[in-house]
Amino acid sequence: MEREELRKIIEGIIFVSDEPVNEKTIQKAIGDSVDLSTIKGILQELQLEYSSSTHGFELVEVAGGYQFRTKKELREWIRKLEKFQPQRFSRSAMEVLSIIAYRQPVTRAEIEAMRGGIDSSGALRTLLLKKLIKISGRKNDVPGRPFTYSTTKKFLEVFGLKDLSDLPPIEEFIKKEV
Amino acid sequence: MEREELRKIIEGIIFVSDEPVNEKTIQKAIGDSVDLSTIKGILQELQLEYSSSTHGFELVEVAGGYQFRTKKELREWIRKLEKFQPQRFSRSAMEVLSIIAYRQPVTRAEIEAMRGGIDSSGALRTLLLKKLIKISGRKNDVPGRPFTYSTTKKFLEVFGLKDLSDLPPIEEFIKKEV
Amino acid sequence: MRVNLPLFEGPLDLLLYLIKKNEFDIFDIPISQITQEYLEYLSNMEKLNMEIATEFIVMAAKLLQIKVMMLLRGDEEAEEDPREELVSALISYQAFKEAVDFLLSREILNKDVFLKSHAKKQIEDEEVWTELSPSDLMLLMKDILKRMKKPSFQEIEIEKVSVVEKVKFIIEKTSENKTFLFDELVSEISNLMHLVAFILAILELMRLGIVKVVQMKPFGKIMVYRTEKKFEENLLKGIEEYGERRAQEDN
Repeated sequence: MEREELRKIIEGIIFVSDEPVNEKTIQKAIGDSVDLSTIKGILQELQLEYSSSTHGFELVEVAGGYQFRTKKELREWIRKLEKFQPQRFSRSAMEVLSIIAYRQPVTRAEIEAMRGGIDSSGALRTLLLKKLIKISGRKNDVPGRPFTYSTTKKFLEVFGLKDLSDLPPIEEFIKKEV
Repeated sequence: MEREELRKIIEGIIFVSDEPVNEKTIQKAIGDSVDLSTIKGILQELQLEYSSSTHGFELVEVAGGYQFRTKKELREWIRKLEKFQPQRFSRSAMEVLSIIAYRQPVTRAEIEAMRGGIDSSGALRTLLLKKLIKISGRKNDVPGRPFTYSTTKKFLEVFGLKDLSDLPPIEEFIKKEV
Repeated sequence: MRVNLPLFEGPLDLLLYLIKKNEFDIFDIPISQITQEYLEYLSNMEKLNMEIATEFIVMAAKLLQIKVMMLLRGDEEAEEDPREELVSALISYQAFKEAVDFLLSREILNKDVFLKSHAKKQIEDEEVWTELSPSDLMLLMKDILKRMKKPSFQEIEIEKVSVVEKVKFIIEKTSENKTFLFDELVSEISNLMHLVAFILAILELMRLGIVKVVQMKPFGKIMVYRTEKKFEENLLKGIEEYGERRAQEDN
């Protein structure tokens, strides 16, 4: 297949997909005759093209795949356009979320201990309902075998992270001064 | 506003809109300072650009407005892609699955009663096809001896559960008593 | 006297605030002073009739305990610092607060950046699950049980569902692929009001001669197909007016 044709198919596939699409999925859809490095090369080409200032959206690498998203500088225009409620997060939900992000899988008791003993059931519930976290298993070596929580793919999507390793190491946030 | 900036905003607005967008809607969003002919000109420019054979989608004029759509010739590829996308479950399938998970063995009539009389045959069929549930027997003390449904081993695998006792209790998130 | 009390997420949050305000060294916190300020804050809360959560009291007890241990401690360097546990808890909590700021500084979906309309809908209405977790089952079950407790004659939530929208949907579907299965179309419809609107839309399109509905045999699959008649935009307006008239008649 010609490169131009390939590029067109890849662009169309990403455009139509509801979820971020990765190289492997693209390869499966196109056929094994096209190697991953060619696909990767085209994805980079597309990223470069849409990053130009004439475009209103760009190709972002997120949650293990590629997705078209509007550019940040257009947010005021889009917010004006739409009558929607922007994502909002309470301080406590965000604290619980960041602890889960870094310490997953983690139990509710562990989360609460790290927050100085604050009851975190409400925040957990909110995060579960928003599908930013999920119950990922149980901690078997603790009496009562409590449930453990982990972040979801949607968490990566909402915060624009490629994968969990895209989070800066927690040590970077440890400051000598307060 | 500069033409390039304007073009970018227009592209972004069309990209996020649910409905085809027309010149007037765009003008309303951007402000009256930009005249319709400029907007029209930019729309034509965009149409021309995306009609090029390197692009997987195009800007089409439909239902009195403009909308991005994938190109027709990509239909086959997109269909192929769908096979490799993660499975999607509708709310009704998920509701039926929760009821079976927590109340098994359970009959269709019991499921529908819990859901306020909503017909659940479609959801049951989907779940049977996906092998997340199975017919586990019949309820003999009810006229017509209806079938009962239960979850399968695959259900446990998909949800990462060792056994059914690993399902979170429904009361888990009631605020703890102090 | 008016007291303005800053609000804190918990005792660690309050302690970090006091450390910052006084420019204390986190590795050498003057326990007597911070304990005093901490207790002052709690008593101010009490004066304002604010509820003091247990964890604040627990921390107050812990601070007092550390204070006593500090007084009892000799000068020997080798001895463990009674503040150690508190310090490491504060440092780790502080790091998570920074992590919160990091997350909030990202380009957040549906706040800073947006998806193409189709994909966006999937994210917003939360109606589609692609990643399955037991917690989803638990939350849904809770929801179902809550619904069941409500009296059965509860008002049906009437959502504004437009027939015109469904007409557009059908036209769009049929323009690409002339024949399609009724079941296939209906499978994308999630609730009763939408189904009603959908059926009204099909009836309307049949009346206008734009689609035909055929069933090959009794209980067989129902096929919907487009006739040769062209669909024109102005027909939508007619349908809209028809819908409005009906709504008025209903009232």
